Amino acid sequence: MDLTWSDAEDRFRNKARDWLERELAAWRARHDDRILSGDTAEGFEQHLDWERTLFEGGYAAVSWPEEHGGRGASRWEWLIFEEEYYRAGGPQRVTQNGIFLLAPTVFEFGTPEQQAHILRRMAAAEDLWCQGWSEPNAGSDLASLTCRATRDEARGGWVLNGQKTWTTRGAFCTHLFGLFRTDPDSARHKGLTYLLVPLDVDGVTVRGFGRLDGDEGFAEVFFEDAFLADDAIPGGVVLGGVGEGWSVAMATTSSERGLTLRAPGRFTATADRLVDLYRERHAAAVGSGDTDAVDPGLRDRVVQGWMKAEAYRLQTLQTVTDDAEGRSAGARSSFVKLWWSELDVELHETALDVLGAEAELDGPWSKGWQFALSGPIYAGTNEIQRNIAAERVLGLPRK
Amino acid sequence: MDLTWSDAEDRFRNKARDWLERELAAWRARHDDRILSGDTAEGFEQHLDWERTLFEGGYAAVSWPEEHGGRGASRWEWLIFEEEYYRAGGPQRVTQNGIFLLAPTVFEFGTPEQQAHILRRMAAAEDLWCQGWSEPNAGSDLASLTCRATRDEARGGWVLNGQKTWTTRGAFCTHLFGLFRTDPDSARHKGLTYLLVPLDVDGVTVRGFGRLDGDEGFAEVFFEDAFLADDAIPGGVVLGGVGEGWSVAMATTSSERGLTLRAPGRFTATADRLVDLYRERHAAAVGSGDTDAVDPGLRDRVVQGWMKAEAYRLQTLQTVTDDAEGRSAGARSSFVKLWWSELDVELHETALDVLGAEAELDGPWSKGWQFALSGPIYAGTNEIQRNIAAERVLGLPRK
Amino acid sequence: MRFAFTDDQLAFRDAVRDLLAKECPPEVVRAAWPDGTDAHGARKGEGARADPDRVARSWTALADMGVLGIAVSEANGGLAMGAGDWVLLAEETGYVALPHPFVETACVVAPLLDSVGDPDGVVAELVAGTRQAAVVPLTGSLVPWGDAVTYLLLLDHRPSVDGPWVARRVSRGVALGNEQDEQRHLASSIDAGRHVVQLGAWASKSVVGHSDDAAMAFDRGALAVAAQLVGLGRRMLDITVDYVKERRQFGVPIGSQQAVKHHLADVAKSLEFAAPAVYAAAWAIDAGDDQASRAVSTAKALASDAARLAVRNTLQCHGAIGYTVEYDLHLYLKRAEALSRAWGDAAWHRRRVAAALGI
Amino acid sequence: MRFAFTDDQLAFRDAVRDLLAKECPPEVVRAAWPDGTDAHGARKGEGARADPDRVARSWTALADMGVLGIAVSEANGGLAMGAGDWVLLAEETGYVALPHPFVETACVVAPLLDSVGDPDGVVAELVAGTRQAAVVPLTGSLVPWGDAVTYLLLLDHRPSVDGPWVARRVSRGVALGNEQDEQRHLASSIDAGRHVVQLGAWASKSVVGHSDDAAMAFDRGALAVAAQLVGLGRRMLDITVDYVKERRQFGVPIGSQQAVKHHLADVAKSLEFAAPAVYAAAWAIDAGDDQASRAVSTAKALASDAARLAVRNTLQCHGAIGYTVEYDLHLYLKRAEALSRAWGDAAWHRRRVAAALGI
Repeated sequence: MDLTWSDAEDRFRNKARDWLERELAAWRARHDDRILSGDTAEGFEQHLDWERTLFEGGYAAVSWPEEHGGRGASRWEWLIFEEEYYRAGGPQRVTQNGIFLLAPTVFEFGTPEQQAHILRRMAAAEDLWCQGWSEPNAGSDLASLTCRATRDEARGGWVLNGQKTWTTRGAFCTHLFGLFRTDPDSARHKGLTYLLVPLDVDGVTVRGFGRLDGDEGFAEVFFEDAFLADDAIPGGVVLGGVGEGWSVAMATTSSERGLTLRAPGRFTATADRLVDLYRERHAAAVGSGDTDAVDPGLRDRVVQGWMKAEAYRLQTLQTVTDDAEGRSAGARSSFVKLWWSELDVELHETALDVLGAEAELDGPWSKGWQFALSGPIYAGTNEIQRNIAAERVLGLPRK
Repeated sequence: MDLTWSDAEDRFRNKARDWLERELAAWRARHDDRILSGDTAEGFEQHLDWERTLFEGGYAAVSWPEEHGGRGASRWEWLIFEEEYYRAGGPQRVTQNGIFLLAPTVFEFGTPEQQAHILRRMAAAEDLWCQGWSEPNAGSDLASLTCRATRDEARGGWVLNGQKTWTTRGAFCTHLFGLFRTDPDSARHKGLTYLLVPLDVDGVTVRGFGRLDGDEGFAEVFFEDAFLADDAIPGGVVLGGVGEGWSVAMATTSSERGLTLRAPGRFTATADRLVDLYRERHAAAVGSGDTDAVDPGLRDRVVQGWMKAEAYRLQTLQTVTDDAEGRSAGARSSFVKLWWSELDVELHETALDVLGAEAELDGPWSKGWQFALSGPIYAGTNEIQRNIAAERVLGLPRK
Repeated sequence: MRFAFTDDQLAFRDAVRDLLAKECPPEVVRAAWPDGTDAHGARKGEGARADPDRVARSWTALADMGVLGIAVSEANGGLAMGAGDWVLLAEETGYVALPHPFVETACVVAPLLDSVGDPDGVVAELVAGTRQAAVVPLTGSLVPWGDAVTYLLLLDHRPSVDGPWVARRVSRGVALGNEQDEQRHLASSIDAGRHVVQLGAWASKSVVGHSDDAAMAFDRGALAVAAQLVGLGRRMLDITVDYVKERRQFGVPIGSQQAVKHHLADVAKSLEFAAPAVYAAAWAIDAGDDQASRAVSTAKALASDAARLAVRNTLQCHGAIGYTVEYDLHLYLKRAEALSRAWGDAAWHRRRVAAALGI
Repeated sequence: MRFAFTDDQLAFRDAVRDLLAKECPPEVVRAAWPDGTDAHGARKGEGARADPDRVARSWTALADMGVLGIAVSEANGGLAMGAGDWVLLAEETGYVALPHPFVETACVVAPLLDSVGDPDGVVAELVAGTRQAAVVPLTGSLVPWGDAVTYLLLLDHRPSVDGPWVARRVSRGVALGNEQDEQRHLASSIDAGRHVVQLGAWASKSVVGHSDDAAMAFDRGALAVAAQLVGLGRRMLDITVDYVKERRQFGVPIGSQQAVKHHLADVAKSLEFAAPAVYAAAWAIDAGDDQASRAVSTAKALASDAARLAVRNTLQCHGAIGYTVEYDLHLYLKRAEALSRAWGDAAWHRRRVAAALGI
């Protein structure tokens, strides 16, 4: 057991830290220190600017091979980069759904031609990918999808019909990946195909709509006889095989639940900020003689949140070690999404309680709280996650 | 709205208070100030002595008519008596399962002859009733009972076979009430009959076993061709009609969940003691300069427990008002068992945390904590209770 | 002993409920959300002002019914009723997330001024609905509906939780008149429908009434907000129960899933036990009970926690649909979250109960 | 960076696991419960001493394997291993609820005395299993296995949570020799299998080692108890998973009910994240990390809370059967509840983390 970083890793960290500090300041300055939410039209452009900066610095997807736009960083370096990224206050990654959800699937199932075309453009924020999973009647129950893709051999492609929804940042993206029913007679998880869809083809309409915090973070995507040519993506628009969509997609949702979506650095940074917030508010309260301003019980909750973030960091180090040494993480990954999503709510709720009556004002904590509330819902509700953990890890009977 | 007590009610309270103070002291003195648990053989006898004292004082079942051994007290006076009883530190009622569970059913379904025989002897602690609901394979799922009662017209009675278990204080009681399958072809909740069974008939074997706290609070009751004569109880051994057991029993379990089993006075007294405990320990910690001795966050939990007990008291006052004025309590009763059982655990856990490392020593709090842990289990697990509340109150679909 | 409302009280509640159902459906709450974007560039309000007058009408309708003068003496044109009467109305205004300062105007300021002789001569206007009041309690800085109110009160206790209370009227700046509209810049709040203005400096310190009056005003306000939180919790529960009965996943209504049932049973349970604490506090105020403040704090703490549990569990039971501004749930959810910390959060009120219990 | 145990460490753990499975099944834990009744008249132990020697043998078997000297230098007959080695063994002793002072003897007192030159000449006996040690931390009064221990240490910090630590040896009274057996009256504890004796007066204050030694001894003890709590939590979970797969109600295994699944998933989750905190603290101690105490407190707080959640949820999932002394669950449940507050409860350790974080 050795929980210290190597000199090389320390150098990687220091380099990333310096780069982030410098480039984040430059980016903010370029936008007059007025950075909007990446889920608004204007803010999205600002964030694209940042994504291009990341790409130019080689930090858009640190763990990818250089040929695809990464820097071939180890899993350890990736963890370090995530720590530094959130410690530095790096903004949300508007390319996230492509880089963290689609890309692992492309690495696993894509042809070399698909990989060559898709990944680098994704890292460079040239193609912007959104996720087309949910439909109005298929949320948690993903197998009940009804969006259809009908084969048109004459034209060499697929005709798409139906509707996707809850598509994060769909209003601002250029491409969609998702599941379509290619066998009209199939039911549940059979006969589905994983398709890659440029959103500028005729017959596709995208309508953004407001998330809980007012950001236009969601979109509905309507397909009305939209023609998806086989060569709309070099290498083809089908990822994996026709009719193989379910197993291909499951690989993606497993990325979504697992470590790659929400690295510990995000939460340890939030926890550290919560500790700082409490320290400042407590000092101010003591200074002003207003003993009511910060509840004495809050310190315990602040520490609790900090410890849980630390536990997540440590549990991830175990997972990455096991992974690096070829052992299966096994049960471990089943609990990860439950842990970080509940932790995120806990950290933000505690912060709002530290802030008191003024917590309702917009700011990083109230914004973050609203976002955190979505954690137990997206990427498979926590109720579903608990079922899965109980059945797959503990072996409890399905029903 | 008027949350004050009348002069008559105040007089009732004062009288009960004086009586309890005097008689409890006398009872303890009679037993050399060494009162054991009522769920042990020796302690049960001590508690029977107390029950007889209660009966002589007219306090064994205050709300019953005088003819049956009560004092015809109003529901309000009953609440007052319960408050005073627990405030005075009155011991657990070893006659409780008869008085609070069987008696309401006897009042509703019993013939006048059954009522005349059963109730007064119950109040006087001459007959001691235990509950025969659960069987080894029928706990939460009460409708799957298999204990059989076969009609023997020749002898004029029933032949009992099977096993009951989790029978509280069964090892010390004289009679059992419970459900038996009288129609061998029936399934689930059909063909069950509510029988009243003296435990001294041949073919009945009772084996006590230890509860979580070591008390012999449970028993298994084995029936091997036990013959229950129709006249074993004057007025008959069947309560309600043959084959009507399920609906008769549901009336009892509803008493068990509702107010009659656990009056608020029990919990407001515990909450007041918790406040006292915190005050003493905090003062001692401050006095000794040992600021570590009592966690500052505990005060918040102590108050939380106190407020929840107060809320239970108030909610009960609403229920009793509605009842007195002929309105249905409706949804209200569905949440009562959830509330008090969770509150009881919360109050005792908080007390153990106030006590710290020494909390493991036997004493009223650790004893009470162990007992409190059974609350979310007995009288229908809280999981079942939540299902019921969601389905019956909120109208959610059964499944 | 009788813990129930009178038939008259319930009839009045029903009348107000009917009125609010008609005058303040979700689209009216929605219309109260301002247009434009917040500091993050998000559009909170949707400008759904198909009939902007309806926002105003929901207030004048209450005034016409006499509700705004419910706690004012008959001499000043009010109904001279007590907390036992208005607590149910406050709950109803919570249920509909009324976009007006009902608590502040009808439950706090009007009765306070009425009881101290109407020193500013504004009670009639408050009762008539032509003037709205705001209150900033506990050294806060947020003035709800600060773009519209024309009477502002600060309520505080000095030097700490058990010090005497003082009510101070702000006579310049935000308060009394709207000639300085440019200063009334709306703060950006998660509950934008409450039109919160952040108070900077204020000009006058004139004290209204005695310490007891101020303490009573605070208790009335905290109680009324507690009642609103119970109403908000019930609304969120109702919306969610309807949804989970209809929404199907895996071939069954999601409301048949045990986890959903338990989430919502817990919400219903918390509200079931918070409500009597709220009603009992109303009685304690009317009866002049010497533990009235403790009862109010018990009510506010339980109601705040129940409402926050409702926020969490009802959103969770909806899944993604609840997480959008197009769906109505958020209107009630954000109001509940904000009010749970207004007028003292649950922990503050538990501290006050602790002090009353001598610990 | 490598956060995993070595193959050797895991092999040693497996060997000890196998040994304990054989030497310390539930009937041995049960046999350690004393006969007789408690102050309430309850019979805690069932006198199930079919083979009372087995209780003693579970200890000598560990001694024979060298486990009791795991943290003692080779010069004193030990294995000279670190916390990274014994933390897994402590977890195993928790899993089986070993009725002996493993933490105190092997993880705290033997290494402490070994490191300060064995002033009392008892290390060899501790390693051989012929002498058992107890520790009373944090101004407590309970001496676990107080009827058998022959070396007693008090561990405390003065004057408060961030004051220097001191280890004091008790040389008269309960400690050193058992000639005063009549004073060793067992206190009545919910976990009677731990044979707790309540320490009254004690005779000597001789200090063992320096403040740093005492601080290290406390951290070792708190860490080892945290590991035991993880083991206990896993045992309760295993027992319960087996039960809910088999037990049928309403025609289905109760483990197919969503509420049962969620209760147990929460327990498994809490243990999954407490365990790495425990292992990391072991590394921090071995590495001399300057935040080792913070890591230990993080581990003990998370493990205490995880174990208490396991107590509540596993009992609930059993229903009545779990609520009896005839069923094994209570043996682990009571140990977990007691140890969750021993060596500082979760709140105490969170206070220590708060201090380390500067809040």
